[in-house]
Formats: sequence, structure tokens, C-alpha cells
Amino acid sequence: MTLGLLLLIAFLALSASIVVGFRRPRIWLALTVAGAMLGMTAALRVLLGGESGEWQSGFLLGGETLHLRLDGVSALFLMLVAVIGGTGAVYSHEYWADQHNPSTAPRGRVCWSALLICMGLVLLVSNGLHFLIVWELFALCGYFLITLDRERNGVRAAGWLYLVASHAGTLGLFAFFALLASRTGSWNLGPMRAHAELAPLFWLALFGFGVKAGFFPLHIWLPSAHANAPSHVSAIMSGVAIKLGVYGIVRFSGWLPIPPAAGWVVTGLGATSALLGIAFAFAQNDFKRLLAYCSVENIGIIMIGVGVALLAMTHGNAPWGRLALAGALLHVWNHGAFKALLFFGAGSVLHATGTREMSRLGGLARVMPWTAGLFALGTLAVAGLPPLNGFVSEWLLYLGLFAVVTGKGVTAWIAMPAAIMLAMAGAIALASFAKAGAVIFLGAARTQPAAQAHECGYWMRGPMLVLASICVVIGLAPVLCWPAVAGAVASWHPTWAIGEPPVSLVTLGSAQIALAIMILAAAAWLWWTAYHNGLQRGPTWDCGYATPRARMQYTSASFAGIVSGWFRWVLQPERKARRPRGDFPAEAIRLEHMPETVLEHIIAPVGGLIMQASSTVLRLQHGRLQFYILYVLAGLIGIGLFVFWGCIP
Amino acid sequence: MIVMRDLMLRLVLWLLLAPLLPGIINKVKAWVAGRRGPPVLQLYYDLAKLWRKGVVMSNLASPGFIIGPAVAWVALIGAALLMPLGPAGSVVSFRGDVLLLIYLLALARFCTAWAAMETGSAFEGMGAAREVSYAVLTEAAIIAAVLSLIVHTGSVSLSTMLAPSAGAGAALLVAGLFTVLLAENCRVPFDDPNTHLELTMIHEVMVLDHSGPPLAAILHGASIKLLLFSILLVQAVLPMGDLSPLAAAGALAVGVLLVTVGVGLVESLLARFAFRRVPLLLTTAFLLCVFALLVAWKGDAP
Amino acid sequence: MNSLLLIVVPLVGAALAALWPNDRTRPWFLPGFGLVHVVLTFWQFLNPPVVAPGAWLGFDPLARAVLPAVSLLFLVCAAYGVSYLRIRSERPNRVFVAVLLAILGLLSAGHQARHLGLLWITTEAVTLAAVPLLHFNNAPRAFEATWKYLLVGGTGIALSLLGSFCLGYASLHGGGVGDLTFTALMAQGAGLSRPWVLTAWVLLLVGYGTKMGLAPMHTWKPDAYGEAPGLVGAILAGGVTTVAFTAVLRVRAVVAASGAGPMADRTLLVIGLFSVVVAALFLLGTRDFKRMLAYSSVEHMGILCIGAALGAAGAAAALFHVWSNSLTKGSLFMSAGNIRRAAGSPSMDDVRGMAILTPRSAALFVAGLFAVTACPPFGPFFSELQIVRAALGSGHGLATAIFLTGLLLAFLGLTRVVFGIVDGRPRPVVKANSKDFVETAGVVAPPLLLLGLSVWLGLFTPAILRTAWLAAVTQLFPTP
Amino acid sequence: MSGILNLVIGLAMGLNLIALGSSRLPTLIRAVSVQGVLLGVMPVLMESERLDWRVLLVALATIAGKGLLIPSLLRRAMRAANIEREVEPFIGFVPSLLLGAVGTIAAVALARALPLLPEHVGMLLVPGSLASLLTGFILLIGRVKAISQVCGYLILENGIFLFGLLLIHSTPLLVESGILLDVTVGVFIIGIIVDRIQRAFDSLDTRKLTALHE
Repeated sequence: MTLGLLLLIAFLALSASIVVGFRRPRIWLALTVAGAMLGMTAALRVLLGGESGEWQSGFLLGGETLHLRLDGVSALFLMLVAVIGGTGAVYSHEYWADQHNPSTAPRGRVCWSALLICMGLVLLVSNGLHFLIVWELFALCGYFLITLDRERNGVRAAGWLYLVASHAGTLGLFAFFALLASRTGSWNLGPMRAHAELAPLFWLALFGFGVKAGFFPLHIWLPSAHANAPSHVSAIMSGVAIKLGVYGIVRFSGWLPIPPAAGWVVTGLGATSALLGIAFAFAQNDFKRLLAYCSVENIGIIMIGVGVALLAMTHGNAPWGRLALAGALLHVWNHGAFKALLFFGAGSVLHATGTREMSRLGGLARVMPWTAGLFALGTLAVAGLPPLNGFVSEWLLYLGLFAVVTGKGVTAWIAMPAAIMLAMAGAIALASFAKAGAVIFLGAARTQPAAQAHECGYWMRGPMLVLASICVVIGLAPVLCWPAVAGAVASWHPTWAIGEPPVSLVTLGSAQIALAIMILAAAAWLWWTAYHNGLQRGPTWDCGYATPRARMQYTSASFAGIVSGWFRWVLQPERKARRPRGDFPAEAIRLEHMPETVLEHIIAPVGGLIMQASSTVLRLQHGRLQFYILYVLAGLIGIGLFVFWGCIP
Repeated sequence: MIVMRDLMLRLVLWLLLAPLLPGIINKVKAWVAGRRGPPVLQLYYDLAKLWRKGVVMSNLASPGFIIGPAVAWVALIGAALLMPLGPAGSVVSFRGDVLLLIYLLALARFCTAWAAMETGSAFEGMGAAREVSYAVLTEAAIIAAVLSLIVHTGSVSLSTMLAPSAGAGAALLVAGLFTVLLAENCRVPFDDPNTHLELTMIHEVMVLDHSGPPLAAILHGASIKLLLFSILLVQAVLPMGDLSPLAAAGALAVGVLLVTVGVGLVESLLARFAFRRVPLLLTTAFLLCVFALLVAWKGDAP
Repeated sequence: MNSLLLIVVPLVGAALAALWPNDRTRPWFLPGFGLVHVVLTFWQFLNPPVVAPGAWLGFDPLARAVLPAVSLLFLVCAAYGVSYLRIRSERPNRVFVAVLLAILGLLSAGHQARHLGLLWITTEAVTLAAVPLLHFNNAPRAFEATWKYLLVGGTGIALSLLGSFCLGYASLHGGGVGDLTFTALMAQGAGLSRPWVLTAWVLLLVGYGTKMGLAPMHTWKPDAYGEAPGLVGAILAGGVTTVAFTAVLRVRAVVAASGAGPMADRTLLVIGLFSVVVAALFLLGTRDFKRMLAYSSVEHMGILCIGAALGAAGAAAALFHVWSNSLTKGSLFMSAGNIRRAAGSPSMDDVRGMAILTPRSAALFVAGLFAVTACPPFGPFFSELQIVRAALGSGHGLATAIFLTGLLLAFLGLTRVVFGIVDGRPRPVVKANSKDFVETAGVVAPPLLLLGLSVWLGLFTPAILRTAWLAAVTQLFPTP
Repeated sequence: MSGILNLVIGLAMGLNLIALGSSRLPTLIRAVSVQGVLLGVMPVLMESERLDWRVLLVALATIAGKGLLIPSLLRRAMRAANIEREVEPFIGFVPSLLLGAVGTIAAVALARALPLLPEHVGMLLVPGSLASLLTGFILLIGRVKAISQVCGYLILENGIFLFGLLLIHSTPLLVESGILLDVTVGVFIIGIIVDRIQRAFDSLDTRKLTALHE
């Protein structure tokens, strides 16, 4: 079966699933998963088999002929779309089932399939006009998925913010593609590095795609959208949708020439995004918001890699660019896998307890062992700890950065701070996820719903298991992914072909395997010894405190207190505290709210100014006819002055 | 096979030697204070006793309570095995192994914190929070130090990175890394392993509820970490590669001993810092490492 | 001859409708004559007649490029009108139907007018004819709106008359013999007296700009669109404004022929951008979803002006936008009309949760919102993208930035209002009110059809339509 | 003939000032009516040498429409509304007068900037037209009663009619008459709406017409 046929069948299967989605959930699921599998097969054939496809047809759409193309870069992202799309569909079968959400579940299924089609097409189309079409449709599908639960105000507000931000980005892309088309004379896309005059367009692309990717400070829509969406939607938004922003940047920095400053700016933005994103994440009390901010961090990490690759491109194609780009692209996969896993886990918790507030949970590990275990695995992966996949991609990225430093060129001045910020981000990520995992799953249940939680069913557990095994496999055998990543790097820049995986990657893989074995052995040994010596249960000692209560446990806010303090200048937390006073203090309160700083301290004031202008303008429409005629006169005089003023010189 | 044998040998060496260091430190402290102090091998006795004891596990705890220390222990041992040992070099050496080492330490930290949180105790939560928070700054300092070594040697593999002397920035690097060592191993002035005021502690408070073999694993892991940092510090500064094997071995041993004594002296002479000032000190350590980095950059630039 | 037929047939229909005795069957005149008109128009469209250069009236390329859109819009509105008038059976519809048909005839005349005076007469006639439609609801608010429409519109139209005189005088000054056909004026070219041409341009732009609803002369628009029935709004926004726009295009061609083209383009660009930004600011604050449509119309008139200012490529895109805007705006007006009728109030302070009460109209309204804010795959996306491309292609970077910012703000405002009325839980009053309104196929299918046409127009723009636009552009931008 | 014509135009400009300065509605309507009659006379004066039936027709229609029909319509509305006076105008009568005077001077000055055909050089048509235009605007903007505004609109139209006389010689009268018809019908419709407003709001005070606003 040819590549094109595979993709066509996948497209047809997904289209059919749109049709049946309203009424027949099981057929929908089968078709969606089949479509995803077919897409995955196609992507794998490109990535591992080295095939690539380009299709053109005389069929006119919007006055442009259809032009599709699947190469290494797009296949890499297509793989992600297929995997998360398929697993998410399975997950939603239980998570957003018809019996719980009779009114929204059908819509959710249809939008899901449409989203997968649009995402796939974004990766395939090779025409600016068509790209914009599927891009915006993909954004709209995302909007309708985020706002599935429209009844809730918070969901609607979050969805609206997403929609507006996304539209702003799209308008940037309007300018980008329109300028590209007017400079090249056609909407057709493809490698055009030779046109040096196109370089400044990179900034437009960076803005347009950056809004979708959600790096700092363009991330304003991301936390609330990902937190308020249904969890399978959060998973695909966080795991895949924002990656398409990265795809845009990677794709067009590969096809178009880039300005010399691009690498510096992208690396800088990436490092900032990594550090500040995770600082925000750590401070959150809502576990889905925490995961969302963590996506900002991970996009930052990916952007560091992309930025270093761009630096390499402008500095004589230095070999370190390849390593960094490979790390970034691998991290695209890795982040997709573990972030989706974490969001699925979060969904399971949310499903079981009905709250996203970490400080209302606790002790879930005992009632939801599967979720807890898989979530813990996800936290290890997202914190970039060996022997899981997160570490591998960050390791590649570090190697790239270190290689820049050893090169001792001027580029080291951005690589050194980036490496240090990346390290700090890694440490805070560890802290954040130690906090998230511990506060949600460990200790005692803080509220009634947490105590009465239940484990999720097989439909939800299955996808989590799949994703967890992906995390483990990539971690233990990174060499397996190498051809895919290397192929993508090679198709990004033809002269950057890297054949064999670096020796150190192979060694790293064996070290990781050894580590995993040692961990299993040691755990078993220690457990056996403890068991053998006698395992007693008792209350938590807690230095002998007699009446411990669940609410006395360390909460998420107190856990994050120290680091949040360091980042107070950017976090701008809003605190409300009433300290206990007097000999018999009545009531003490301490509330902490973590606003989205960029949104509330930068966008909101600007928006306020615009709204002020708007209300001024509105006052002009006051209903008095006399003034309306005066406006006509004013228009006459104004235009008259404009016209005749222009004629004087 | 030789690699395996070598690894086994090193494993045994690390396992056996590590608990010596806390004993030495305690001896130094006792000596400065004019006491006799516990025997140097005290930790060995403790570990042996703990290993034979039963475990009391909180009602709230899940298996992570025991698995956590096991993973942490393995991670620290793994990190130790990556460390080149003077003239013997390292067994497993590859580009970027230094990162694996750093992240293994992080893994250990994560697992200790996780195990601590298992009990749902506020004290242990406090300790875990402090541990992971301060690590942010130490991690930055370590990466800065590593970067300075990378700049200096042009290599990203531990065995070659640590071979030459640290050059012009050596003093800065020693100061920075020594502070990091104190922080990472929870010694005075960051933490006081001897106090029993739970509110003021970091590491010790995390293990309040542990007992028996898991506690033994934690304590042993801590001693390995101390030894690891001492060796790292010594090798980073001394020109190991330039010395004859014997001299190198001797230098390493003496260096580690010196560091250990140094730690003991610091503990005897300094009081624990207020918590407010810990970040300040850590930032200082970070800056020292950054200066070392800058010196390395300047010093080696043509 | 056929071009006259386009005018006469609807006028005859109007006369017949006025004489027809039965209120219940009279509305069928609308789709009947609308259909005949569409057939005639498209027959003309496919077989473009040769227009004599000196003809006062003719189906010339510009009329060919625009009139079919108006005709189509009218037909769909007419179909909607049948169901609408059935709902409003309490109101006599003799005048309404007759005047609507008369307006169709006058619009055909206006689009085909190739003479300055004739153009003005038809525009004025359309303006006046629309009056009974505006106060169809016979409420004090409707009279107030009509009053403002008349006086502001009248002032504007008076200015355009003065402008026409000035242009005529400019022609006399250049040795003309008083032939006020556009062909003759353009042929005079640089012979036209420059000061008079510029004066004429200012007056005509303000005059016809008032009719189009460009800021700051747009003030009648929200009142009129807000109080008139939805389908009247659709025809005003999609048909009448179009006549004014073609008038501006024709006048611009004369001004350009006289050598003041760059100045004319600059003026159009500035007033277009001003309209877009002002409309966006209004959209951000308005709380009435029918008035919102009026402001959106102001915005789109601004977009048309921007397109017209960008040379041949931009003008072609603007003609494209005339089509896409007419069709999508028509759909929006109808679904908004449905919602208004069901809810009993046009204010978002009262109206919520229409997705529950009128699910189909609400869905159409949301789809129309995305259509009108240039989301694919609807027509406006393609036409606005072409305008952006033309703007960037001619080096108007700053203007594009302002334009796109305006679009974003308008998007903010529109989504705020639309989602505000569609989402949430309906109020009991509104709920009770909406019981009387049934979403029959008759009121849902027309807006749906228009949206479908908009999608078709965008994705599968027929080649012949593109050629028609390009032919019109050649008429307006003759290569010397 | 140009002398007589200029005299008539001067009279019309004077009537503008009367319209601006008068607070009584009957005076205002009368001024408009007289101005309409004067306007009707002008085409005859301009084309006195080549008088034909079409010019006479335009003249008669103008006198009938602007001089008689519309003013009587307005008078009827005024009586129905039972108002005689313009009270509390937005722009007072003295400021209106001053503005009008300044406007007239400015109109004369502005008119000089625009080139005229040789046969029109001596005529006051352009300044007269501009002055009327301005007067119309001042009345539209400055007055509160709907009837005053309609009068303002009429004066505005009169100004344009004055300008149109420049073209009377060269453009076909079909256009002229069409325009005249449109204007008449327009004002007629305005009259009807005024009547409806009177009935709906029981007043012709446009300050009450501000229900539609943001």
C-alpha cells in the first residue's frame, strides 16, 4: 500500500467517524483509532523507512491547487498526533461518556475527529492558503473541544481567551503568509532558503506560531484553557496542539531563510519560558493549571533546542545544532507522551473527586493505585529523571548546549545562561512534580470527596498504560527513536544528515537499562528485607504529635512557598491573610491566589485602555441627531483638509 | 567482563568506604570540642543494626515509602559508579555522563522527598519542600561549575573533565563547590544533623518516620553522596591527569580526608544559619561558580 | 434592453404587489420576482452584453461583477420574507412587499447607472424607498431610527449631489460639453479641473460614504439596522451599501483618470482604516446584537474601502469581498432576526442561553460570526486575505498592522456579544417569550443557504466570477 | 442680467440670516418659502436669453414645490404640534447669526479659491451656495425642533440647487428635473415622518428622540 493511499484511508476513516460520531460511540471509536493507526503507520514508514511523499492534484480549493507533502519533520509530528489522538479517543470513551454527558459527548466526539483531521492536514498541506484554512479550523475545533462543558462560566471564559489569543496568532499568520505570497508570487510552500529577502518574515511566523505554541510571554491563554478543558482535550491540546506551533516555527525556519538574530531570540525566549513557566507551575494550587504551566516550560525547553539549531545555521552549520535540534524534536515526542499521560491521570483524579484543587485531595494512592503509579511514572518522566524518556531528550539538548560552549564562539554567551536556566528549570520541575504527586496521592485524604474516590476503569487505564510504556521504552532504548529524529533533522536541513546514533547515546541507553534493573532489584530486595524483618503498621509518628489531622499536612502552597518567594517579582501572588490575634484568636485566614501575571499585569491594563477608548467612542453614539450631522460635517472637513493638505506641496 | 568486574570492585569499594566519612567528621567535631566522640566506625554499627530491624510503616504510606529509599540508594550508587576515581579513571565514560550523574542525584532527591511525603506528616512535608527548593540553587551552581570545567577542558565527559587542574578559577571553584557540598549533604551551616529540633532541619526531618532497612539505605546513601561530592571537589581542583598513578591515588585520598576534616571544622566553628539566609549563601555559591566559569572563559581565551 | 428589464421587472412586480388584494398571498411576489430577477441577472452575467460607451445605463463589467450578488441576496431574503411576514401577520404588508420589490429595481438601476446624475437619483430613490421598511414595526423607536436615517442619510446624499455638480463643473471647466457619463468623464482625464475634481471627490466620498456607513458618517446605521426587521437589514447592508460602494469606485476611477489617483487612494485607505478601527471600538462596547451587526457592517465597509485603495489587486479583492460580505452578513441578519424575535429583546443584558431556546438559529448565528470574522472556510476569509496580500504587496505595512489590529478587536467584540447571548441559562421572561417562536425551515433554511453560498464562494470560487471581477477592475483601472 | 441675478442671490443669502436669527417657527418657514420662490426665479434669470419651456417648467416646479407645497406641509405639522417657537436651541440665535455671518464671509473667500468659467465669474452663485449650505448645517446641528431641522435641510438643499444652476446650461434638464423630483419627494417623506413622530411622541422636540444610543 502506498503512502498516499494509507493517508487517504486514514482521512476517510476519520471523516466517516465524524459522520457516525453523533450516534454510535463504539463505531466512532473504532474508526478513530483505525484512522490514528493508519496515520501512525504512514508516519512510521516515512520516519523509519526513509520514504517521503509529495502529492499534487489539479483540484482547486480557494483557487489554489491541492499540494500535500509528508517529510521527516511533518511525519514526526504526525506520529504524535496519531498516538495522542488515538489514545485520547479511547480515554474519552469512558471519561466523557454518553451516560455522564449526554448532551456534550456526541459533540465532543465529532470535534475530536475533526481536530485530528485538521491537525493532520496542517502537517501535510504545502500551500499557504490551505495551511491557513486548516490552521484556523484546527483552532476552532480546539475551541469547541475546550468549551465542551459550556455550562460553566470558567470554561467559557477560558475558551474565549483561547479563541481570541488564537485569532491574534492567526492574524499574525495572515500577514506572514500574505507577505510570503506577495513576495514569492504564489501561495505554494516549500524550501526557499535562497530568497534572502524573506528572512524578516521569520518574526511574523515566530509571533503567529508562538501564540499557539504558548511560550512565555505569549502563553496567556494556555493555563486557563488547559485547566478548564476536559482532560482528554487538555491532553491533546498540551501534548499535540501546542506542538503544532513548534511545528510551524521549525517548518518555516527550515524552509525560509532566517534573520541572524533569530537563534539568539528563540534561545533566549526558550530559556525564559522554561524557567518562568516552571516557576509559575510550581506556585499553582490547581493541578491542571500546574500541568499547563509545565507545558510552557517544556515548550521553552524545545525552543532552546530549536534556537540553538538556528544559531548553528547562522554560524556555519556547526555540528552542535544537530544535537540540539534532535533533542528538541525528541522532546516533542517525549513531552507529548508524558504530558498526555499526566493529563489522563489528572482526568482520572478529577473524574473521581470532582476537584482540581490539590489541597482538597490527598491519599489517593491507596484508592487509585493504578492512577497513582502511572502518574508517578509521568512525574518522573516530566522532571527529566533517568531512566525515563524526559531525561534522554534533555540530555541531548544539554549536549548541544555544552558543545556550543566548548566551541567557544560568541554563541556561548547565550548557551551558558540557557544551560544554567535549564538546570534551574529542571530542579523546579522536580520540585513541582514532587509536590503535585505527593499532595494529590500521598498522605491522608483532606476532604470527603478525596476519601471516597474510586479507581478509573479500563478504558481510561489502557491509554495511560500505553503512554507510560512509551515513556519507558524511549527512556530505555533511545536508539530506537534515533532514526526518526535523525531523519527529521535531515529533512529540516538537507546537509544536516546524521547517520549513526552517537556512541554516547547507545551507552546512555545501556546505562539506563542497567539503572532500571538495579532499581527493580534494589526495590525488591529492600522490600523483601523489610518484609522479612517484620513490617508493622502504625500511625504516622510525626514527632509524637498526638492528634494529627489531615488538614495539618503540608499543602501545595506551603510546599511551594520558598521558591514562590524567590519568584515573587514575576508571580505577583495575591495574598489575603488575617493573622490570629489576641489570646483567643477567633478565625485566621490565609488565601493565596496565583494570577496569570502577563495576562493581569500587561494584557489587562492594555485591554483596559482599549476598553476606555471604546467607551469614549460609545459615548459619541448618544442618540442626538444634531451631533450626528455634526459628525458628517466633521468628516467632510476632515477629509477636505486631508485631501487639500496633500495637494499643497 | 572486565568492565563488569571493575564495576563490582568499585561498587564494593564505595559501599564499604562511604560510611567512613561521617565517622571522621564526627571525630573531628569531637576533637575540636575536646570530647572523645563516637568511634569512627559508628555508622557501620548503626547500619548493621538497622538492616536487621523490622520496619514500622505509617498507616497512610503506600509501597512508595520503601521503594523510594531503594531508588534513591540505587541512584546514588549509580552516580558514584560514574565518578572517575583518580588514577583508575572511570569504567563507564561517555559524552555527557556528567549530566547523568547530576540527574541521578536529582532522582535520589525526588525519591527521598516522595518517600517522606508518604506519611502525610507536616514535618516531613516541610523537610521535603526545603530539600527540593534549595536544590534549585545548588543545581544551578553545579551546572555553572560543570560549565567552567567544560570551558576549561573542552570536554563533556567526567573522566577528561576532571583530569587537569581547574586552572585560574580553582579557588573560586573550591569555595563554590565546597558550599554546594555542605548544602547538598545537609551539613552546617545549612542543616544541623545533630539537632533534634525538627522545625529547623532539612534532610533529617524527611526521614523521621523511616526505620529499619529503608532508613539504613537512606543513611548509607547520604554517606555515599558525601563521599561523591568530596571526590568531585578534589578531582575538579587537582590535576589528576598529570600525576603518576600512585601520587594521584594518594592525592585523592588526602584530598578527600582534607575535605572531610574541613566539613568537621566548619561544623565545629560555625552555627547553623537562619533559614532566611540559606538562599543567600547558596546564591553566593552559585555566583562563585559563575565567576569560576568567567575566569575559565577569560583565562583560556586566546 | 435586458439591463432595462432588470429594472422594470421588479418595478412592475412592485406595482402589482401594491394592487394585489390579499395580504396572505402577497409575500409570494417577493421570491417570485426575485427568482425572475436572478434568472435575468445570471443570464446577463453569462452573456455579458456590449455596452455602448455613451450609454447612461448598462450591464457593464462593474455591474456584472456586483449585481448578481445583490440579486442572489435578494432572492434568499425574499424567501425568508415569506416566512417572516407569515410570523408578522398582524402587520399589513402591502407597502412592505411593494417597496422591497421597488428597491430591487432601483438597486439594479443604481448598479447599472453609468451616469453621474442617474447614479445619484437612484441612490436617493433607494434611500427614500427604504423608509417604509425601516418603520415596519411601527414603534416609536422605529420612527426615531427612521428620522435619523432620513436626516443623516439626506445630508449625505445632498453632499453627494453637490459633489456630482462639482464634478460636472470640473468637466465643463475642462472643455466638456456636459456629458456626465463616467466614460466621458474618464475620457476627459487630465482635462478635468483639478481643484473641482478634488472638491468633488471629497463631497462624493463623504456623501456616498454616508450611504455606505463609513465612520464618522455611520451614525444612522446602528439605529436603522437595530430597529428594522432582519431581512431589511440584510438588504440594506448587502445591497444598498453596495450601490454606494460601486458609486465610490466609479468616481474614484474618474478622479484617478484626472491624475489624482494616489490622493484618492490615500483618502480611501485612511477613511477605511478609520472605519475599521472605530467600528472595532464600537463592537467592543455595544450590548445590542442587532446594533452589533451594524457596526460590523461599518467595519466591512471600511475593509471595502481599504481594498479599493490598493490598486487593481486590492480592488478585485474588494469586489470579492462585496460578494462574501453580502452573503454572510445577510445570513447573520436573518439568524439575528430570528433570535431577536424569539427573545423579545436585542440586548445581551436580557438575552442569554439562546443555544437552548433557538438552537438552530443560535448555531447559525455562531457560524455566521465565524464567517464574518474571516474564519475559513467562509468567503470573507478568502477576500480579506486577498486584501491583506494586496496591502502587503503594495508595501502598506503599517496600514496592514492597523487593519489586522482592527480585525482582532472586532473579533473580540463580536465574540463577546454573540457568545454572551448564545451561552448561559435563559431568563424566564425570554423563555416564555420564545415559546411563540417556532424555528421553521422557512426561517432557518435561508440563512443556512447563504452560509453555504459563502463557503462555496470561498472554497470553490467559480473561474467566471474571478474573470468578472478582473473585467470590472480593467474597467476601473484602464491601462493607459 | 447678472446684476439682477446677484441681487436675488443676495436676497437669498439675507434670508439665510433671517432663518438663523429667528426664534419663531412661522418666520423660519416663511424665510424658507420665500427662498424657494427666489430659487425658482433664478433659472429664468440665468437663461433669459434662451428661454424654453423646460426651463420654465423647472422654475414653476421649484416655486410650487419649494415655495408652496413644502412650507404648507411644515405649517400644518407646526399647527398640529401646536408649537410656535424654537426654545433652548443647541446653538443660540446670536451665535447662529454670528456663525452664519462668518460662514458667509468664509464662503466668499473659499469660492475665490475655486476657478470659475468665464461666464460665471461675476456671479455670486458659488458663495451663495456655500453660505446656504453652511446655514443649513447650522440649523440642522443647532436646532432642537424637528421642523427647524427640516427647514435647515431645505436651506441646505437650496444651496445645492444654487450650485446646480452653474450647470443648468450644459446638462440635460432631465437630470435637473429628476433631482428636483427626488428632493421634493424626499422632503415630503421627511414631512410624513415628522407627522408620525408628532403622533408617536406627542412632540416635535428631538431631544426626546434619544432612545437609541449605546
